[in-house]
Amino acid sequence: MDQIYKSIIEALIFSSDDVVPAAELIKTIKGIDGDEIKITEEDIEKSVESLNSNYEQENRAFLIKKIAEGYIFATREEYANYIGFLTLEKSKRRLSQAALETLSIIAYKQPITKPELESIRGVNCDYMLSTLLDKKLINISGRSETVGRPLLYKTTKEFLKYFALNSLADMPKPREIEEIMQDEDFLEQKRKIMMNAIEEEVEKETADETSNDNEAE
Amino acid sequence: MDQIYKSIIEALIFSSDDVVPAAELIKTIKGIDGDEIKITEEDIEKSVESLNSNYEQENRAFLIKKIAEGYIFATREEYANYIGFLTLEKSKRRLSQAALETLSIIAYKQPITKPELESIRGVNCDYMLSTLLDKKLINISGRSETVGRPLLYKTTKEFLKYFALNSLADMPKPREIEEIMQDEDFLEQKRKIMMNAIEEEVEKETADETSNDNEAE
Amino acid sequence: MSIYKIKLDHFEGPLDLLLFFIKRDELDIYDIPISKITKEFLEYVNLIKMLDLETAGDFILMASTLMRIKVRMLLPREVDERGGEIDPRNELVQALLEYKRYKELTDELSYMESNQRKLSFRGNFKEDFKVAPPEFDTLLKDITIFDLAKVFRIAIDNLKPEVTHEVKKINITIDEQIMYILDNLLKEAEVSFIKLVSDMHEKIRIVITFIALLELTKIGKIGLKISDGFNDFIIYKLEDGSNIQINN
Repeated sequence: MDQIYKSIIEALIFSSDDVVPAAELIKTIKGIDGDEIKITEEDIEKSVESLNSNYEQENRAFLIKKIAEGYIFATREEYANYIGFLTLEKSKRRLSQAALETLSIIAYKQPITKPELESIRGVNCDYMLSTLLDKKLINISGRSETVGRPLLYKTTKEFLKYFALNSLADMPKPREIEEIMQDEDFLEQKRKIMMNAIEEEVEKETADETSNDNEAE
Repeated sequence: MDQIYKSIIEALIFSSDDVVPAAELIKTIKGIDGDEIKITEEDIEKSVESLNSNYEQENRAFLIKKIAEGYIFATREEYANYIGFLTLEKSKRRLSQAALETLSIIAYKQPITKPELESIRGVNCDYMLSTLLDKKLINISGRSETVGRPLLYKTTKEFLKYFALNSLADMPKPREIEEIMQDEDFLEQKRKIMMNAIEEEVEKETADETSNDNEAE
Repeated sequence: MSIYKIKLDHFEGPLDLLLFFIKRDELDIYDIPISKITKEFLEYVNLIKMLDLETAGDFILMASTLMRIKVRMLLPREVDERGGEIDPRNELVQALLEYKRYKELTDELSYMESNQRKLSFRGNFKEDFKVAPPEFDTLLKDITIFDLAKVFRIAIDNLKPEVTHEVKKINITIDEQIMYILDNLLKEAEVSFIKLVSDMHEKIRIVITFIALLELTKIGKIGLKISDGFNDFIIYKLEDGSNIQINN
């Protein structure tokens, strides 16, 4: 087997979305380079072993594992706590985003049923609802009159306290948020224009005071 | 920075299923080894460069790319056809000419409204906008202050990833209109392209009669 | 008609088609022979009936713009604030140049796309579920009411683009509209386009009527002339068109 196939095998295992059986690797190579290419499962195994010993020598942070169904890349154990930290951070972010989104929809649309909430979020909200109920940020305010009479949810006093609000009426209106939510650049530009206008205004005023026949450009 | 961090950086980027920003790598390392660890974004960049030159020397089939202000592992171009065969091109369809045209205008003019976009393209863009939103290549970024307060559109991180760009600043610069005009080959070169396209079109026409699903979405 | 075989759906829109004419005939973009190009444009628009009619609308809009410019070219020039004459073609030229600019960038993007497609990102990630889920108390830490409001707006906004396209089928053919136009011309010798389409509510019906008009003009059954209003024109019957058969 040609040495080039070692790299091709590496690329294929690397990019595959799933564990790759040796037979698939052979099929792919023959599919591109022709059926006459001589390559066996044993060749694949040897290539992987050779790749792994390269990785070992070069101190790479990963290696190719052979499991029942085929080959797969994995990072070495010694990095597990770093990787765990990174994935934990990611899932934390995802969860807190989901909690915030659920709470915001309840706050603005209350009282709201679970089906309504789910149709806005597009995902099942059981977990988030029970967590928010647990933390007493929301509670059940009754049942809707619609089919199935689902429970209605609304925010609590605890919710107001949490966000330091006197009443629900103090919540920003979606329209106001819309205005704030323009692109940063846009805001920056707007600020600049406003500042210029104010400065001009101030300049003009001072000029007006000193001499009254001074033409403003 | 300690040499060990080069391997940790390698492990972290390798284990992540999406682009990892340098800030997250730093946060992770400090999260595990303590805040007193001295490590900067520049250190990360240097480590990645050093890793990439290792891969090059060792003839690895992959390297680390800097995309959308972060890092991600990718295979080298030369293995594209093997990978394509294995993954059956994974429904990796190209964007249509109309989609690319719409995207290029949004990318350069962002944030942009639908009326502005349509006045440049000279055609209705509803369908293109919904397609690009679906593919998450663009997003809604707010509303314009102009009459009717139309929605504003901008490109996403996914857009950067799709074109393997580090940032919008890496996009080719649009030419000045005067420059386009001075272009000697404005007439010549483009006409050739057109004529080729027409020939292709004629060829395709015969093919089209047999199969009719050549347009991407 | 052109010696080149062109399919209209090859063009991304009317500006693209106009740029093609300019390139093909090596025209000076700042001095476009508007009569010639309008004539050609209309010929191509006439081919649109082979295509889906949604595209046709944009081309027809441009056809009317071209006709308007053509009329303005015959009138005394308007003057700008500095006393210079305004070329009626200015706006069109600017639009063409702007469009061309993005057309070039589209080529570059397309090239970047092909390059990117040669990369494959690393696959096969199994998330490590051994890690315990984070404590809820940390989830909403440091969140302000503004964050809450902002997230709500985004959640609602994300709903908007999900437009459901309701397809309403309107059964209407070019032949029907040809009959409709001829019927109108039986009653009166001349009829204005605006009047002809004034009762039509669907865009598509107006588009088909326009195509029918072009068809009738082409076979010499009717003539078109400029109306007093800039955005309208007059349709009149031609005597010698009577021997031409309409395919039904």
